[in-house]
Amino acid sequence: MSDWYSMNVVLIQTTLTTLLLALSIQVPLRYGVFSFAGVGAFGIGGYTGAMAMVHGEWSTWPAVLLGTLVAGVCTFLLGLVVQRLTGLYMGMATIAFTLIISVLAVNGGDWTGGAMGLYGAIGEITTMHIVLAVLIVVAFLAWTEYGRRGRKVDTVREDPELANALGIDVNGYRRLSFLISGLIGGLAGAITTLLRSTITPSEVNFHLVILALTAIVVGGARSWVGALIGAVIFVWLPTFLSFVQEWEKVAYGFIVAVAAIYLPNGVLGVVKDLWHKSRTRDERARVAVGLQEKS
Amino acid sequence: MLEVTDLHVNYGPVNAVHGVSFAAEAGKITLVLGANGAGKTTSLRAVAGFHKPKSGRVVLDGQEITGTSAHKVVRKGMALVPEGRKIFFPLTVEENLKVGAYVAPRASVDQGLAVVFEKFPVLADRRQSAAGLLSGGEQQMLAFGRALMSQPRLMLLDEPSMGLAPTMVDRVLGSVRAMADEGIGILMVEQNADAGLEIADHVVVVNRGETVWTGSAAEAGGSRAIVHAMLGDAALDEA
Amino acid sequence: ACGGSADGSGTDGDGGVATTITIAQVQDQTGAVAYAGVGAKEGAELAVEEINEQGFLGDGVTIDMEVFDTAGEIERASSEMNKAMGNKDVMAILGPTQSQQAATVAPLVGRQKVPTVFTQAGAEGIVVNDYTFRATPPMESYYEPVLDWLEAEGATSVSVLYNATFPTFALLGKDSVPEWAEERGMEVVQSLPVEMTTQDFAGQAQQIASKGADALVMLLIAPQSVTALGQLQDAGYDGQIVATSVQAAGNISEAGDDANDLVYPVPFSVAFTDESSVAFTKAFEAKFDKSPNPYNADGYDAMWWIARAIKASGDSSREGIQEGLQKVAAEGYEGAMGAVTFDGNDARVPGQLVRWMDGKETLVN
Amino acid sequence: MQDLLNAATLGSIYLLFTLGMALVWGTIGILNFAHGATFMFSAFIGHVVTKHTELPFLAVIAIAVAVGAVMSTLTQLLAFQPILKRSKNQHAAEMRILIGGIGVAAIPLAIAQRYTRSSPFGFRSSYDAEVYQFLGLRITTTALIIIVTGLAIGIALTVWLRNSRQGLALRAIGVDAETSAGMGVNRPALALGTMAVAGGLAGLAGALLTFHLGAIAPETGDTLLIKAFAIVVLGGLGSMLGTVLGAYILAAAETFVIFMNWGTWVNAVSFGLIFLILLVRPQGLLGRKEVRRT
Amino acid sequence: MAENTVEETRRGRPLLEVDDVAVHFGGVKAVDGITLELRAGHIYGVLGPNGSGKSTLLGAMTRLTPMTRGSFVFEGNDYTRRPARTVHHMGIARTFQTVRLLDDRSVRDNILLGQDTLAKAGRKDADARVDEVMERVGVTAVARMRPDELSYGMQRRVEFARAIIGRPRLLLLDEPTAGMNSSEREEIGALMKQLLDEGITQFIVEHDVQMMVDTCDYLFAMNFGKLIAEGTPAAVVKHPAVQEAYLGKGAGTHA
Ligand SMILES: Nc1ncnc2c1ncn2[C@@H]1O[C@H](COP(=O)(O)OP(=O)(O)OP(=O)(O)O)[C@@H](O)[C@H]1O
Ligand SMILES: Nc1ncnc2c1ncn2[C@@H]1O[C@H](COP(=O)(O)OP(=O)(O)OP(=O)(O)O)[C@@H](O)[C@H]1O
Ligand SMILES: CC(C)C[C@H](N)C(=O)O
Ligand SMILES: [Mg+2]
Ligand SMILES: [Mg+2]
Repeated sequence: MSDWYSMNVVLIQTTLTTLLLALSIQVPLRYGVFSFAGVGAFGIGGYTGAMAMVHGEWSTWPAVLLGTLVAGVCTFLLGLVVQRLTGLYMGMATIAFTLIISVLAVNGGDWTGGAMGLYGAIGEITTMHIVLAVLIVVAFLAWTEYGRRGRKVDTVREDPELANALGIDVNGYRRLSFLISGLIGGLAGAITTLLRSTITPSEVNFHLVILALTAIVVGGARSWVGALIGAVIFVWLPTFLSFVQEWEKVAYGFIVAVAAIYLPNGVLGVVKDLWHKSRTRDERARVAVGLQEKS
Repeated sequence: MLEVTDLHVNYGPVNAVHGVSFAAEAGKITLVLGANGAGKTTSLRAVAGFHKPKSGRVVLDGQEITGTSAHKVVRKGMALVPEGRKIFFPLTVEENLKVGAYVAPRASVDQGLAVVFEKFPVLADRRQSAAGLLSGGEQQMLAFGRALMSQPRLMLLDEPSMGLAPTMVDRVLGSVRAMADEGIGILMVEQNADAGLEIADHVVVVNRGETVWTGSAAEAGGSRAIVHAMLGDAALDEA
Repeated sequence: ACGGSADGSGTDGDGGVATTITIAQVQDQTGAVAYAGVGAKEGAELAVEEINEQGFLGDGVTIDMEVFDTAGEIERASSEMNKAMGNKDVMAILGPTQSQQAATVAPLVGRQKVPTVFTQAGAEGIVVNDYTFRATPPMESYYEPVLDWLEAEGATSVSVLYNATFPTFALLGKDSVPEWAEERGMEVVQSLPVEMTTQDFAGQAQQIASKGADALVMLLIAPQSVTALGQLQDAGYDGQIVATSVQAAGNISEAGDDANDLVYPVPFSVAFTDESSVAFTKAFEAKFDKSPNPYNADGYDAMWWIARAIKASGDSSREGIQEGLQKVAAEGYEGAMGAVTFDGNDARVPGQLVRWMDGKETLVN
Repeated sequence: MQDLLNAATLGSIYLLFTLGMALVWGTIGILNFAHGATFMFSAFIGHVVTKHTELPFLAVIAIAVAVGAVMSTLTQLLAFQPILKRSKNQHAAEMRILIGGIGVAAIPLAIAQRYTRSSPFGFRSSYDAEVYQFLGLRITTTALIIIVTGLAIGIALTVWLRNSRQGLALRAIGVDAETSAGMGVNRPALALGTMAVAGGLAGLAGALLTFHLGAIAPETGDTLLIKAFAIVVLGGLGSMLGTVLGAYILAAAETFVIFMNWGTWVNAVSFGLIFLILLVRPQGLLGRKEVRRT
Repeated sequence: MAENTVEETRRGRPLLEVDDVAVHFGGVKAVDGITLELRAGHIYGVLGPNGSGKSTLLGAMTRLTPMTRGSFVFEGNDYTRRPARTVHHMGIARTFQTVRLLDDRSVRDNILLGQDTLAKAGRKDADARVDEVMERVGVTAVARMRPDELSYGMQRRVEFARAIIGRPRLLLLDEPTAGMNSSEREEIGALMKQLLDEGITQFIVEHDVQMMVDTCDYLFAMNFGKLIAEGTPAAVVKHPAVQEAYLGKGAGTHA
């Protein structure tokens, strides 16, 4: 067991950081905001944390905190600027934001380490620490998913106008989603960076957007549980696919496509559908024979 | 011209429709009545090719079309005014109508437009505006007009008067009658039973997914089955 | 063989050579620069075959190579490295070829004390502790002769076109090359940085042609070079173009005639005449039925370095190999790349200039 | 002047690549992330074939167009159509189509990467681009062909979508596939046809670009994909003319950056420009505002 | 329908004052200077041909549709410049002309939505309340189903339930009975009267004249964005302009 753990510790840590990254993309999507700024926040958090350690000689946790906050603030400000945009127009603007962060990193000279990135930011982060951070984030998100808050968020996403009519502060929620996404993305970036001691501009890239998005859609887009499922699947998939060797990428593509086709709401959706069906079996049966009681 | 026998339609495990039969004739109006959830829409959609029936037969002009997909059914001369209008929101009023004429001969499009615009002058005023901006009733007119554009031989109407002002109800139902008189077959679901009965020839009553009564419009007036169907099950329980 | 005890497991660090020594190769087998990792794998396979067949480490002692694919991703590099290090049977590692991957795993290697020999990965921040070694000289260490040659050819002005998002090239193009040029009294008339994603070089080609410098230092990745060469031709540039070892390995062959006369320094080429290089080339051609490229040489030399290390310390444990690698480095060796010397744990070769002509490399001079 | 010409060439390259993507996305609402892979793989097959026999220019183009069309058709049949069949509406399918495309794209990419080991590949063809000079400007035949075909196809598509019955039907499908089927539109066939055309365009772009650049890499498709995405959004989803405009604007911005020799700021400048334009015009240059009312 | 209904209407305290409200979309003057007053404790009805601006007026009243001019005062508070979401908090709830339900939430959850922004009461209370409301509109049997599994008429009932669960002081209904048959309409009409007894003032847009006459105390008639008549139901229905613009020959059938 401990052998297994030590061999796979990086995968376990990566699962957790990928979960954070996925959540930073999932949160705005749950609020109906097509923002991929979480990946930009990942870069900001990572670079800020690394710079604090390398240039400022900060210790690990203050650096992580700084990275998280700076990313949160930047993303929040971005949110204010792009508020007016909708759908994939918003998506494009936030992808632009992310790519610009990467360009800034390349051109940041000694501050950011240029093309090579910053290295040597070895933080004192253990798996336990990450688990703790993830627990806090997840607990908070879970709290927003259930009951009254969950219904409000769903309404903001599905029908903003209706939400307004029901007295829900749609714009406020949207701004909030940027802030949360920025904080979580920044946290993910800072932890990832200080964990492996390096960050490079090439990471802050469209591919991260795709990774996060794939994880969410395959896992389930509506809940943190889906993001967790997705993170587990995509971090561990290569290990399980190692038997196909160089065809791993082909198998990966195949699996993603099949998941997109057969899991309309991700893995989590399958579970939820089964749950819904079994719970409403009686009602369906009654509807089926037309026994619609009226008062 | 249309003959539907013992239709069964499922949504997953739910038998929404189990034993609906009705017919439509050229030049005649068949009115389908029933309470909310009785299965009227489901039946119509199954006939139009949107759902594959579990069993039963749909025969059009002596040719079986059970389970034929919607776009082919339209080519056989059937047009549907769907429940809830189903307007193409971002397209303009005129474009909506032109989509309606997709299967009609090219030459007839302009004439079709003229007919619709004459019936509904509001639509003519707004022909270049996005259809999604129209008022509810205006959209209903557009949905009706769009179905006319395909020059159908058989029209399926799912609550064509929904959201229409009384004058417009008269106009729409009036033109339905006029179309029937020109020889077009009409199958119509209508909650406004009074108005519907005024123009209908035959009546079919659906309750709990089954046809429970069939007869002429004249007979329908005092029928108990109709009362049940319209009042829903509470009335049945009392009876 | 030195140490005689062959106890089969050999995990303990108290000396002795195991009968089976597992070496992990943790490099890109797929992804955008897979050619480096796949090349190194072939080279290393040849080396393993030779070592085992010769009984270089003693009778019945064999090296076993296990391949881990890092798939061009930093994340993957660190998790695959960790997997390799977590396997107690793995005694040494051939580390990632891409600088960013290598820099990420370098501290891990130091912490877990697994000797790791990198190939390629030419940037800074890679050979950073006692357990990190590099068998490929960084490009910067053998690039300077290009400028000497240009000077000798009478060039007085140079243009620089470089991929500024690629660490090795960024370093060379931004600082080193201009500095060296200046030292030799050459004028750098223009310096054009591009990005990894730049695909069309028409604009740059035109600018270069209009300045008409005597020479162009072109530091681009493989597909970019093909395009740039063609478009420079179209733009009418007729100065001497010098490039990098990335153009080796046939990566430039798609450019056809446009690539003729291209000159670049390499740590290895089939054109090399050193005895050890020729031997490698022959053996490689015999095994794989194709000509070796510098990446093959990398893997070959790295694996041999490890074998020599085991022999030198007489200890096939991780500690033993680490010590042995340092011992061997202190003396240098004759490898596929010719005479290899070391700066600490970092390999150095003089490198030689080759000229590409009709699909073949020939030595310049 | 020369820079304008370069911008026009680059813009036309972007345009050729983007048109296919814009066509399916703007009409039937399929954002096909496998478009880049289709593009690349068409050129790749051209490469493999010409490795064995040297072929004339048009033959290579024909092969690439055919491969692109077939791949795109298969993608639609095996991935997108099943996804659409299993979703309540277009909106619900959007994300899954995107992810499905990403999955599909991984397959040809992996195959090409493995075959070429990610080295660049080109064509062996009897075609040899010539360089024309006039008024001190230099242009190759390939660039000329790219500019002409790019513009011609862009305009043809614009006109066709605006005026043809099928064009209108396509837009209707994108809004509400089910209802348009109720109007007699054979949705699967029309969608398949559109995807085939888009794939053919990707193949054409792949072949022309490979001729133009001498060689491309398996990853080239990915790079172009992001740019194409940006172009469509910039121009306004659903507007072909917007796409044309977007392609040339992006190319002009990039050429300007090169002109100023800010090589490493290309992405910052071009995406920064897109960002600013969107702030001013939230629905893209020629896009229509979303129609929705109470 | 006696004259004293009007008198009574005048005596109540003003709940909502609408002053010279106009909503123009480019050239389309959807609402063009409407002034009216709603007093607590009544059911008001609005008639008008298609496209006469009824829904747009509701949109403006709930601040969802930006207006060109005019003002709204609810219980003495001018909310003309306040954001839409505050309208619900003030105690104004509405339904929409088209069904707007969340498809992947249960019927029960959809109804609870209307409660969420008001509820200061505990969860238990909300549960009891939602059960009661579902019972009253007749959707108890399908409480855990999802809206897209329901027939159109049932969906409309869910909408209705969502609007009333928060016990608004003013309820705006846009064609609440579209898609229902006459007996089902009667049920809804009866429900409206019950709600009135519970203190919910209502403002209803409907095309079913019979039902409006039966249910409402006071009617407004609109055409081309303007009020063309108001008063007791009987009076408004007989008004020549209304006969002309709205009822047509079908007046006999429907009223
Ligand atoms: N997508 C669906 N999934 C499951 N059940 C459904 C679905 N659509 C309809 N039903 C059920 O099928 C039955 C018939 O519905 P249908 O829409 O045909 O009724 P209707 O007679 O048209 O009613 P209305 O007058 O309200 O429009 C209802 O009980 C409904 O709940
Ligand atoms: N956003 C908009 N842009 C342009 N025109 C609009 C807009 N909203 C409404 N209109 C127009 O304003 C007029 C009034 O529309 P409204 O929906 O208020 O009518 P209505 O009285 O509710 O009609 P109905 O009884 O048919 O529902 C209509 O002609 C409609 O087309
Ligand atoms: C694979 C090689 C091209 C790697 C390159 N030399 C680097 O430093 O990253
Ligand atoms: Mg129905
Ligand atoms: Mg209305």
